[in-house]
Amino acid sequence: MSFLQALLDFMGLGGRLHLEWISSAEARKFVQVVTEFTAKIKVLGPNPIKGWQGPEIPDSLPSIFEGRALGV
Amino acid sequence: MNMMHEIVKEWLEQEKIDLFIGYKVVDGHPLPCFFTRENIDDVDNLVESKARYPLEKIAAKVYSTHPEMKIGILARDCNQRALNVLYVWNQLDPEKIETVGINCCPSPAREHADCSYLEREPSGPLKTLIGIENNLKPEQAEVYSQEERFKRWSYEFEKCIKCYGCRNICPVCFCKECSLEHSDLIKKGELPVEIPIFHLVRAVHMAGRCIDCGLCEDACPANIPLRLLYREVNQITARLFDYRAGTDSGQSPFSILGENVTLEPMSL
Amino acid sequence: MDKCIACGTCAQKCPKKVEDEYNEGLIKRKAIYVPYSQAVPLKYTIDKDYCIYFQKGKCRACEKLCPAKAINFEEKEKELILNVGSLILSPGFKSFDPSSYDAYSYARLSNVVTSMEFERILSATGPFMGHLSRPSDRKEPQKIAWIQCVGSRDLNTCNNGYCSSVCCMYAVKQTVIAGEHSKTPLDCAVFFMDMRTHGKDFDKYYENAGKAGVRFIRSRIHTVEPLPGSDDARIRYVTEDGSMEDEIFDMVVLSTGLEIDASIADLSERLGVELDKYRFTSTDAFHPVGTSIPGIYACGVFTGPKDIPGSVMEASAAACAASEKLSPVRNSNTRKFVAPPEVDVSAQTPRVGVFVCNCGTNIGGVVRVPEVAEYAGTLPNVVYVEENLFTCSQDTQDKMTDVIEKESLNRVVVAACTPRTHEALFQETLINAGLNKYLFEMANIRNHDSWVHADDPDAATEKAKDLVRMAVAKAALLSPLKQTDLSLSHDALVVGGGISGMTAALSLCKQGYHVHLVEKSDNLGGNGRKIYKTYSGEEVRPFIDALVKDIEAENLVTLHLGTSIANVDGFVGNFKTELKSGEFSETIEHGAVILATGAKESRPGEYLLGEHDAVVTHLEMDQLLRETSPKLEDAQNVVFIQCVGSRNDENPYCSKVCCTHSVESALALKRKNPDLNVYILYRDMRTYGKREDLYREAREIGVLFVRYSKEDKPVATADGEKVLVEFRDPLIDRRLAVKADILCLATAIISHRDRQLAQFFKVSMDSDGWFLEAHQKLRPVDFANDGVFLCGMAHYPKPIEESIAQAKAAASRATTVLSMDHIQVGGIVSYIAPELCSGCLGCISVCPFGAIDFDGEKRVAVVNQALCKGCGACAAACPSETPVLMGFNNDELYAQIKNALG
Amino acid sequence: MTNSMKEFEDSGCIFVIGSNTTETHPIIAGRIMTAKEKGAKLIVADPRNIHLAEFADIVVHHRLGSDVALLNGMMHVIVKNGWHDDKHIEERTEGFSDLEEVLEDYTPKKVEAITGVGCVDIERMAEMYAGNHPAALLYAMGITQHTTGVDNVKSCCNLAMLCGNVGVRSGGVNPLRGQSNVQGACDMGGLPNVFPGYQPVADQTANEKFSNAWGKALPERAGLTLTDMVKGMGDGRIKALCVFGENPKLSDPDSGHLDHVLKKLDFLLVQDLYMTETAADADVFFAGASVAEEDGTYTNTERRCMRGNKAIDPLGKALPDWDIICRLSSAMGYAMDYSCPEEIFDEMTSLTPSYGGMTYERLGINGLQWPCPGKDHPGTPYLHKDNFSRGKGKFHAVKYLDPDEMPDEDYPFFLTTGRMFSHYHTGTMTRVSPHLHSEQKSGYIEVSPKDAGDMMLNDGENVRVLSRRGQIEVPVKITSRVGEGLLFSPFHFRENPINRLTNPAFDPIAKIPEFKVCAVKLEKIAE
Repeated sequence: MSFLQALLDFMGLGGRLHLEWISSAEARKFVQVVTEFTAKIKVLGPNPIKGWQGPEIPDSLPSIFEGRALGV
Repeated sequence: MNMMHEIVKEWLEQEKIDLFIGYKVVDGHPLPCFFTRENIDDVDNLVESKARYPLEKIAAKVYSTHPEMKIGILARDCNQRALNVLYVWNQLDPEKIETVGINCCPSPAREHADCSYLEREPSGPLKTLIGIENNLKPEQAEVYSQEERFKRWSYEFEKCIKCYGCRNICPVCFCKECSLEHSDLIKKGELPVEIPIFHLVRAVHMAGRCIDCGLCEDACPANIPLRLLYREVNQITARLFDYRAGTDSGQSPFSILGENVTLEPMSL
Repeated sequence: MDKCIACGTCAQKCPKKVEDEYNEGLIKRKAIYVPYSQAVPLKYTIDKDYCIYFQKGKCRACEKLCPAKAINFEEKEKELILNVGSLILSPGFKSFDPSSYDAYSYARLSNVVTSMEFERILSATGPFMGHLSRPSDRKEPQKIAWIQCVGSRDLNTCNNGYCSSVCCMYAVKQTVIAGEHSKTPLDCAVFFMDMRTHGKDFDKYYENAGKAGVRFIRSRIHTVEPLPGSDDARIRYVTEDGSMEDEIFDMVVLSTGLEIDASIADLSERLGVELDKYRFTSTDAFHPVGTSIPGIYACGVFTGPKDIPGSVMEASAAACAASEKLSPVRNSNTRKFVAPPEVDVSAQTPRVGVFVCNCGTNIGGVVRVPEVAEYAGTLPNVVYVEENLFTCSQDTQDKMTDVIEKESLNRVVVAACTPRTHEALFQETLINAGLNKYLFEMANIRNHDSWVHADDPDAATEKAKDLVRMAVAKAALLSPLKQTDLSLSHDALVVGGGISGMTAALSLCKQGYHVHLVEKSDNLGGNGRKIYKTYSGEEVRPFIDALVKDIEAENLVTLHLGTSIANVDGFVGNFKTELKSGEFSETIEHGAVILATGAKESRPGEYLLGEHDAVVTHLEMDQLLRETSPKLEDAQNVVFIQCVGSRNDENPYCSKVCCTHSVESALALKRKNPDLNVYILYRDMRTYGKREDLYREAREIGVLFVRYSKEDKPVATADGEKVLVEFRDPLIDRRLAVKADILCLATAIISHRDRQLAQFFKVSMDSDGWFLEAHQKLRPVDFANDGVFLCGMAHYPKPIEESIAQAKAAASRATTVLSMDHIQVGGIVSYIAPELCSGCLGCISVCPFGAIDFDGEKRVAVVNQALCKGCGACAAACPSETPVLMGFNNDELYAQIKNALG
Repeated sequence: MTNSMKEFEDSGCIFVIGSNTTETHPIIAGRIMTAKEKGAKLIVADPRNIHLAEFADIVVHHRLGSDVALLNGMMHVIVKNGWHDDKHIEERTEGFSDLEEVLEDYTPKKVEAITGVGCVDIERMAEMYAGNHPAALLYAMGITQHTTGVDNVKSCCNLAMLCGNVGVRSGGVNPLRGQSNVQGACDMGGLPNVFPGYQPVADQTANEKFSNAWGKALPERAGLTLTDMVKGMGDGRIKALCVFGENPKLSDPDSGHLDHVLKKLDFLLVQDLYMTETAADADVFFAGASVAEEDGTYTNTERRCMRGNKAIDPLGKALPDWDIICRLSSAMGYAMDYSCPEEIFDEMTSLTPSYGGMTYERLGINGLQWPCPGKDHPGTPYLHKDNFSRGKGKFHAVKYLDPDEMPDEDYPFFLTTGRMFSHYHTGTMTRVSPHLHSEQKSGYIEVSPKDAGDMMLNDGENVRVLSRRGQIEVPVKITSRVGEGLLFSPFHFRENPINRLTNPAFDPIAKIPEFKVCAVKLEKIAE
């Protein structure tokens, strides 16, 4: 689990995965963990995978080729 | 006749091995080739060459059908690490393998780094702007913010054409049933591949296995920095489990649940 | 009673409120009630003493409102006469009532509670729903004190001279759990005299609690005073260094002892069962569950104060003792069940029937069940939906059987409570209806839904729908699973020929089973041979001699002396074990095995042991005592040092028996020679249970007890024939020195650490080398691996009477296997398709039951269905999802997940 | 292809029109990505929002069959702004003024009306294509499989010549061939009107050369195209048919009609690796050898002739294709007694100037790109460096024409067909591969979320698709890869034979059918 957390972090999805062993007797801990995680996810914002629309290609990139200047 | 030829011939003749897997030049290209006792003069055509193929993967294939066969392999450090991993996963029997070692790759096992094979061309300006440069080290990739990292990796994964080349070339991929082809795990029939699941599933399966040979990235037609990704996987594995696939002996930490396993609840 | 459907209407409407004794009077219940939430049968009962009708002749509100017409005021107590072959008394205990202890202000201050009350406060089904609050104002306490030995080790106020054995540990547990329940860091202080955490892993727990910040204060508290103007309590106490402290606590928990109720004493008298002065049964150490009347057995706290594992062991032991006499009539009064033939559903499209349960008001009071039922009807493959008040009631079961047949249902979903308690019941109904029992799925809309979302019916109803949808999706994919019958060997193997092994072997023989008794050495008896007397004074050697004689005379025992185990194959019912004796080797077949391999006395290189003749161990001291050695005659000073090699970093556990052993030996010495000076240097005096009497007696006749700490241990140096022992007396804060003629060391009991044996029988060992039972509280003689049982010191150091009890318990548990006609294997087990397996061995290394073997020829992993417990570890470990856990396969689980997500 | 794959990495601009490159030519797509990463601009014009579009600087989704209008619109803008290459036009081409005249009419506004591509986008495309030299133009079946296929190709050439992108490295007009050896097959005279090396059968010299070489007088009239053959079978002029490695029952348009005419044949011979739908109807079936079982050469899309080496002997009774043909020919009275493919190759090179310098030995592993006329010729990475084959490049003044069939009230949807990445053609080879099969198990029809919503269709639900020629049932795939009013379906799946619906109308010159456009309607299947 720690492994996956670290990998997701590397990928840019850090903090979105959490595992906690909670026994049935630990209701309070469950509430606390879920509340904290929910709050954390809210701060992180919506899942970027859902919103991913493909790469944004910047148009400022200079051409590395010597093309004809426009209008010349 | 060089020393390597002598050794291989001697091993074949003395029945130390039944088969030697090395390279032979065909039409100007070094290609993997089997050398056998029956055709012993062919050993003279055996070359070291700069070519790199997962020879041990071929050996594992031979072993699966001919477990009694003793196999010799031309092994660079990466081949050797891959062999070690295949031993750990019971895909090859170390008793059945003899290696002729040749130096080349930089590896955790040895200091020297005289392998020029993996020097990559520098990335183009657009890639350095929105993708991930293949030459980065994991630490260097960490300077980006989370959002930036996600964008960059997503760009790289977006390019994937699902050719499975990374898996097919991988010397330590041996499963008969591959999770990448599991329709419940990864969406089928569409390009781009499901981002980032496809590549993450593979990355997870590389944990405790990847020996950083870089063949996956060489094979990738989309130039995805897979090696960087799996290097990070290796670093995490080393950090969390103090395990380095291919150099540390012993079972992968990913197949061990702990020494004393009891699945009944332990009270107190 | 048959009519009651436990809907709860009666209790809702009943006008009479009564103190709820289950919750220790912390809240109220009604005069018509269910005693506690897990009561079986779950039926309402009228408390005659409070019912307005019974008391004043009017009301009958419950009768009017009961929808099932289940109220019967005419019902009378009935007397039943049963013919039984033997009788087991397990009347339990009552928690000491500290009302009489004026000094602790229990009667005056509501925030001074007994430990039992505090248990209820911590419980989710308790008065405050598991919220840590104090009774007076429901405020969350910040600071709680525990006072130990209330009603125990006390002859002044209550005449309970014994130690209640369990209070130290439960207090430590309560501090830890209270800490977990508290939102803010909780200040816990435990006031104690000796910390008696002598059970398995208890010391580690105690140490961890200390590390977590619980304050353990060695001080006997005399008074708890009210703090005027507040609900808090004040405690004044003297610390170890003699200074006076004054602290205010929000709550005080009195760690009350265990005692036997007077009514039990009356019962015993009627039965003729002799009790001791504390009302515990009076027997000897060799018959721990026997009573003075043959055929009547006792177990639990009734035989002496003890904790849960001890009680469970004794219960099994009592069962064993009872059935030894009754074994000839085994299976003579039973009925055989004949199931209808199973319908082949393989070619049928799924026809799912959904039964939604109200569970009285348990579910129906929160979840809108009709809405859920209607929704279930819209789900794919669902052809029949029914709403029940109690799906588990017998009449519903009968109806369900009819419905399955009439509607040709081939999958059944019950949306009700937990499969843990009810799955088997519904599966039986499926079998009765001719369906494979695995074509069943439960949606837990009670424990997971109505109970936890009681305050939000809308959300609970939605969640119930989600859970039903998930269950239906999985149900549609379920396939019938097969269980097959395997024949089994009815022989048993007992490993170890000490007291435990011999006891277990004889018990099995008395029940008619053939036993192979394997002993590594050339004679029987084990450690017991070296022990002089039990704590209750019986000499051990004659007992062992008798045991050996019995074994030798027993036709059903095959004795293998000087024999070790060379290899083990097989599984429950069908073990094949290779025995090796010198050059000779043979393979025996057996259905069950009991590991009674014992433990040994350690000989640490401390305190000149082995270097100086005056330094001896307990067992050596026993020999001196037995031989009435001249060495003892001439001695003037004898020093005992406790915890030598126990409770340290190497062996962090308590060896349990040594405190009593030293006290016993000290008494024996002192009785022989009252002028002898006997010193016992200890860390905590752990003379638990009735052993406390010995400790008291020892102090009374002048044995000197001096406490030392782990950090400041005594020092022994050779002084000619004598040994100079130096130590600090904490009471007078002085270093003292004694020239001891004999220095007796209470050396640790250590495990044989027989890893190979553990591997043979696929059982685990804990880090201290003790065999690890299946569950430390509830299954103390079982292993996780079926058919393998344990007893005696291989489990943990323990005195003879406990070893005997455990040995009988193990025999009893083994009988459950040996008495079967056949064993069923399969069902929910893992399956590895050979064509998909890559042979990487990953599953084999994670399987905790050793159920997977490697087929060297096909180079694939193969699951042994008899050993597989269906835990799924292999499925998780496999890099390519090859192992399929039948009944929980990927398709089924993914269907559930997909349906959970919408 | 006029140019080579590797060259694309150094292009200034890559214009992809009518090619789903990542799915159908993944390796070329890899070159495009590299080019992009090195700084090239990428323009993607496709009616569907294909995977490659995610990487494009400009993406346009022009209406099916409106390619000529789109290209003319771009050229209009280029000429209007004077972005064209005067020098190149002057020195290397002819017919520019005719083109100029036609272009006059294709104002962005008009083009927007035809294609649905906004004026601004047309201008940006023009500017980007003209402004980043060298610009490579890549197209595939999206350009050719139209009744105006030839016009479309000509327009592509017009654009390239206009901006001086022909005869330069990393530029050119590059049709991406759909099969490993379709270029080779064309090169080898696999067309009805030419001998190997595009030497016309009607050309006296060529005809004599081949007649002499093969010892048999060869017909001087062009043969029939596939489209004509179907017609011929229909009116009984053709009585027997040999089908080598094709599965027309799935791949030809209006396959219902094809079924019908195949039945009229007296004799049908099919040679294939597997028993295909067409082979099932055959009188005689020859089992051919697979790529791993035979020696020979392939000429790929960049005109590279490469050797294929046999790895194993043919399994079962299969024979190498060349061997079957030799035996068949010999049995029919014309003895062919070649001993090996190399012998055939040598004969071919001696008769085909563009292959003239090639031998098996020279091909080695990397092969050679034709033209390779002499033993010392290194091969030709890009064509038309100094001269066009006909001398000067000719501009064709092409006007836009509607596709043969347009949606109307009865058949309101546009349907286009194509391929998806995991399958190839009619699936004869890919659908027997468990890995590829698991990737996509059934056919599907792509429907836009909007249309699916309007019709209350669920993902995976079977729908009925009808055209004037037939109907099929196929599962719906809801995706934004297609826009409103447009449907797409791959033709790999025999269970959902989309070519029952397609229009057999064909290009008058190339005789290629209009697979890419037809009008259909969708019907929900009542439960």
